[in-house]
Amino acid sequence: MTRYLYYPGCSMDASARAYQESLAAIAPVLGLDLAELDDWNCCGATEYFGLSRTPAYALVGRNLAIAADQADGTRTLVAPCSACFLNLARTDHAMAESPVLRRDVNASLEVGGFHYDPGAITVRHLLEVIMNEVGLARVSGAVSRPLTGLRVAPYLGCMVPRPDYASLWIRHEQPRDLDRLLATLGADVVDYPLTTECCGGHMAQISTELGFGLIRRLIVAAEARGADLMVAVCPMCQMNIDAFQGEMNRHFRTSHHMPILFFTQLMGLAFGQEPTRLGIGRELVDASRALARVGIEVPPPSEDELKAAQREEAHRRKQALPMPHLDDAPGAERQEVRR
Amino acid sequence: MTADEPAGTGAGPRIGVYVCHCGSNIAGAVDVEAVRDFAAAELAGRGVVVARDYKFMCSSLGQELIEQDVRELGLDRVVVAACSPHMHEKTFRGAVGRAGLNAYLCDLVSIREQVSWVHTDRAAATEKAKAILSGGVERIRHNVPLEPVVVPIDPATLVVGGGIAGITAALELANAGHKVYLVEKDPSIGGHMAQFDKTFPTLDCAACILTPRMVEVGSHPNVELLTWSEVVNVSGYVGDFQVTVLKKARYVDTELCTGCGICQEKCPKKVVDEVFEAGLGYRKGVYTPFPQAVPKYPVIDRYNCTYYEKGTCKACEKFCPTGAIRFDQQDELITFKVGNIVISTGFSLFDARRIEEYGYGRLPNVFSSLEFERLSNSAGPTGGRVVLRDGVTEPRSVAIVHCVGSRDRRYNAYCSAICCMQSLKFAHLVKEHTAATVYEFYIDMRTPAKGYDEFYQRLMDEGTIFVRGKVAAIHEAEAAEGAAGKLVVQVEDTLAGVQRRIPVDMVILSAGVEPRSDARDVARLFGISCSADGWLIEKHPKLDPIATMEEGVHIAGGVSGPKDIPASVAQGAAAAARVLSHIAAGQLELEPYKASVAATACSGCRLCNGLCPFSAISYLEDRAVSEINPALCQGCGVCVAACPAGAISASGFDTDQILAQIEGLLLEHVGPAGPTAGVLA
Amino acid sequence: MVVEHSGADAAPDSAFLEEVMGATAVPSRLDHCIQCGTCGGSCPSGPEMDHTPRQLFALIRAGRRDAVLSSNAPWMCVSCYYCVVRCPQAIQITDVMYALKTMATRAHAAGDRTASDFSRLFIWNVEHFGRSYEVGLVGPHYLRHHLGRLPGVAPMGIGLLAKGRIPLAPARIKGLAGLHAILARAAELEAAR
Amino acid sequence: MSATDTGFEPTLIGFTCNWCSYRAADLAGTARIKYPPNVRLIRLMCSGRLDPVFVLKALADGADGVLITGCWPGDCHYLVQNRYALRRFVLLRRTLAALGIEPGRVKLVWASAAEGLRLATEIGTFIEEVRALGPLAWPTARRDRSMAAGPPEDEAGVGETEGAEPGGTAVSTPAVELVEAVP
Repeated sequence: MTRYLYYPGCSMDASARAYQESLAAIAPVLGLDLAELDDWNCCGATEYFGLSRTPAYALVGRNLAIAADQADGTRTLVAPCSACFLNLARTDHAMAESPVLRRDVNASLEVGGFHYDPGAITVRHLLEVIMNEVGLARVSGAVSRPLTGLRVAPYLGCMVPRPDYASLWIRHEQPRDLDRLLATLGADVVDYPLTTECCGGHMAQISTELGFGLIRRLIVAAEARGADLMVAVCPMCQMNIDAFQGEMNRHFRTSHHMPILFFTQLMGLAFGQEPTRLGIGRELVDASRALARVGIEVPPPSEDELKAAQREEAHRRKQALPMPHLDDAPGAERQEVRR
Repeated sequence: MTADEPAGTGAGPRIGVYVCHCGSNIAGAVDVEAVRDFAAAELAGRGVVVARDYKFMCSSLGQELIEQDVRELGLDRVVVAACSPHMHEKTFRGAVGRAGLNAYLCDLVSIREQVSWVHTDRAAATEKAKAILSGGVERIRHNVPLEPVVVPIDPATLVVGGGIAGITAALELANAGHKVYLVEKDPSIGGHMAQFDKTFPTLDCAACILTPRMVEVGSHPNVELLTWSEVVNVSGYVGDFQVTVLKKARYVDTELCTGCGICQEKCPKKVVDEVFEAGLGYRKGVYTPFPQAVPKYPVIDRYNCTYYEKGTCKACEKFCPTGAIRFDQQDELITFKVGNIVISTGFSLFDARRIEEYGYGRLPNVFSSLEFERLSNSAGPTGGRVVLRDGVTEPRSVAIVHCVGSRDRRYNAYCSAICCMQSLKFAHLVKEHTAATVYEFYIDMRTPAKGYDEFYQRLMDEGTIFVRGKVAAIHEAEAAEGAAGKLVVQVEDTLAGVQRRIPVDMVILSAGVEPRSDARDVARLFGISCSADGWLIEKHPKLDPIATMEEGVHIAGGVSGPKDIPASVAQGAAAAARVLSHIAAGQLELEPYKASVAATACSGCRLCNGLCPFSAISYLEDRAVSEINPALCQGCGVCVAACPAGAISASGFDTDQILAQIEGLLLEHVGPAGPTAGVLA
Repeated sequence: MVVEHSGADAAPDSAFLEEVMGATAVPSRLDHCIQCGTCGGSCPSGPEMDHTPRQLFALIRAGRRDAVLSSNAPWMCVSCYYCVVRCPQAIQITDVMYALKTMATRAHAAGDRTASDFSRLFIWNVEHFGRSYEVGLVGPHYLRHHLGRLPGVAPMGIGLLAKGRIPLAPARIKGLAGLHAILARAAELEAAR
Repeated sequence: MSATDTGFEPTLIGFTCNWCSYRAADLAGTARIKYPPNVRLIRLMCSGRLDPVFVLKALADGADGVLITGCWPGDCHYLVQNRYALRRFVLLRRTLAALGIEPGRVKLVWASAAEGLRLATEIGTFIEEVRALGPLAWPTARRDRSMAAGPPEDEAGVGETEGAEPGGTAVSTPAVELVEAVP
């Protein structure tokens, strides 16, 4: 087992639970000992950097400082989420490049009892660690149920191969690493030239036309190439294509059905692990039909679960959860109601 | 180590110091008068008897000033503080020479390139100029008279590379009556120009203007044409280079071969021609790259020959009417002597595969510029039909992308100079061969030569659509985009300020030019430098673009940077003119910087013997000392620094000169001592 | 085209350009823009932007502060970094976009507020819990900006809940007080820059 | 004058090769690339000409650092002679360390004739590196030569460096002070 520092990021406990579950299932097989950082905080996603420079870097800097404190012999911090990976790497890079930023971030961290020297931690994305550290030979050795016949569209998204501060990726437009990994699992990898096109990020929440347009483009291209499902390496990509697919269909009056799973889920399946243990079934666009093609049975969701969910929703409403009101949000005083 | 006793007469040296204003180039950042006064007052004790400043020291009046002082004040040393010695050292050494003083008793110290042009703080710059001058004064106290080395010039010349630049240089020299060895590594001369159909802006047929020159050089009695050959070693120096050329086996007896072409017809082996046809066409295992090849003799590509692969075939031998096939032919090493060298090894095209978003190599109907040259060439693989990769379909819309690999910090930051015009030519050729709509995507249209902008205007008349914007990406049309089977050019039309996705059938990537991948090896072979990019470096970018820092080695054409055909031809001719001036003079004076061993001090340890890459040092067994052959010594000084006995000295750069200069630079001997020298403005 | 009186440039000097260049953490090289349009051509949001990034950069050089800060372009940036890896001048365009968002927020200049409100909500979450909380984010955002989409998005929410993809309560980090202090200090330092 | 005061301006001697780095310095000039004036260059025909004595001499005579420059490995005008510069440089650093002098006071930089900007940048970097090291207090027999330079201005606080020769002085000569007085 090789020990790595692990920064899960907020989605892993929520919308990307399947990613977390499948990663937990395959990590021992791959010899990955993922030590989750204690008391990590949100990386700010694509939002915080637009609010204010120094606070945004300090927010991420706290995580890097925690990682350095908890390093214990290792210096590689693995992030499964592309946005988290990018923000962590970007902060390390910017602190190294800018002495002023380094000074200000550390002056801020000091208030919380932290300090970070850029370069102390190497930030890497989970996929890249599996490709370059674990290696395809080991992955191949663990495959007991090759996904032969499953046509998959490898969707890498933008933030892993770009902007690539640490020059880990030779190709920024058409990398084939995910393709090679999926081929190692026995899957039939379709040529998917949109592999690093953008899923829109938060755009589905901002501009419907644009956000849904980007999602549709990715789905249509995967369909056109005969993919049974798409494969993601990022919670946000998966969320956009999976959770928003229904709304996108309604918006454009289409009826696409393109499941998208995390690459870790497919790895688990190829390793012969149980679908439920891998979070399969948590996707909104049902992947069971696609998986049935390769003889993988996914237990259908029970009615009880749905009812339980509705009960939980009602329960959640009743609980006095701190639902933020916009007027409470910073800078809200000037807002007027708009539609 | 210090020289309290000045060299020269017992009376001490009489040094003249001359500080140049260089207009405002020096005086703008350095207080020239203060430097002059410093020399007069503080260096008088070091032998400075006169210090002057002058607006332009290099002018004839400035030089006369020095000459007059040498004569009238009896100066025996002169230090000029002005520009770089690489600029004007010869000028001032000439001046003192005219006044009867040995030229090497004059040094030039740089207070322009090393001071006024690089520093902004006037006070600090002035102090540094003083220190540099002090270093020069201390150093020159140790200078001794030297005589330049005179070398005779062998009238033969080596021209490396048989493109248009090399052909031009070879013809100029040969027509002047001198022997030329023209070495080309491909089976035929002609270079890139031979691959083109038309040349901009006149649209001359490239073959029509090139072929006569190829034939002329190939049959010229003064030219020894060595194709399918490479220079593998060069030694010696200007006037007397020894050259070794590897003449690769052609497997064809050129005495017997008539160039009839039957062997090529009968050869069963067909391979993709990656060189001449840019990968777009085929050639045989035995081949001449193109019908007008010079020489006409084919070569057998032994790595793509059935006989060499399987031991049987020999179809060529069977059918050759003159029995010229020689499977047992061996590579040959040829050596000869030349006095001068012209390097015209050309350039490569940027490999567009490196720009992934343009899809070259992934998307079939994306073509490189060289591919398109072959596609549109009537002698090319399609006979001049401009068609898609399927070999059949004529495109109805074509996009031509500028600046592919040029003006891009990811690849080459420079402008490749030829691509705008090349792209315009392509647009014209597409229109000439097809009925397609043609788009040109450019950042800036650069047409700065005779007839070039007129050509741009002509293309507008022809209906080419110009879109100002660097293409962001090229991809296959997605079903949703409603242009199935087409390529989509994604671009911001910067003049309209909108993002456009333009569907086309064909994309031509106007690739920039790059140094050849072996440029560094070529530079090393000939002892010249190349830039970080890989372009060979000229002696002076403006005033001496065809000479190099190695005397006798010249460069012409695309090897020193992007150039179009007219510029390459001009450089080939210019290089020839320079060589001719050497040949006409018959001899050349070289700097006398050589190492020599003082036999009395040499301990015979032989440590120096292995240090010399020019084999100039030999050990004399009988006298148990080492000796340096001045004819072979290149003056690097490694042996001088290595000699544990200090027995080796280096004329011009001797140890006492350097040590004294260090002391001077650190202002060791500065101070008022003795009478102040005359200050004369 | 907006025709202006001669010599009526809002900021004839390069003050605004320098301000924008000073607002990124690492040098953006914005002054090296050659207006080639690679960014505008690459941008997935290009069609939705008031100005393409390239136009925005030209406006910055022209000192058109108001036009730049009220443009929706920075808010449409999806951080895909296509422009950054393709820019022939190696300009850090995404960083510039983040900086412009910051400047627009400070100047209260953003036009359409959908994106900036989403950002503020997100940040509110992070500052209250130390982690982001998708429900706390999406709910109010839709109420405010996409009321029409609520019927469409509701099944998604139920679905996510049914699939166990929405936690009941936002996670809260232990060192929240420390984080607040860090962010407060950072905000002070930012203001002092 | 104690050079440990703020505003210490190091004095550097730089050795250049006639073919590459000297021309790089020329190019920096032609291109008007600015760098600080603390370095004074000496032209050699080849970096291989560099006698380690030159470096020791420069340090002993008041230089705070020595920059050695030459053609890139493989680009030597004399084929391979710059490799001797590299060897001597490595040896020099060891020797200096043994003498109690920071090896960082000697730096080797390769610069081709086209790399004016690189050379200027490296010079600037080296100046800052030496500035951080502070003035060099080399135990020297400078006094022997002080006759030529006039009497040492001030001997206070000198000769305390370990291993200093009796009476050895590390203070700046007035001439060096002249340079240091430059803002």
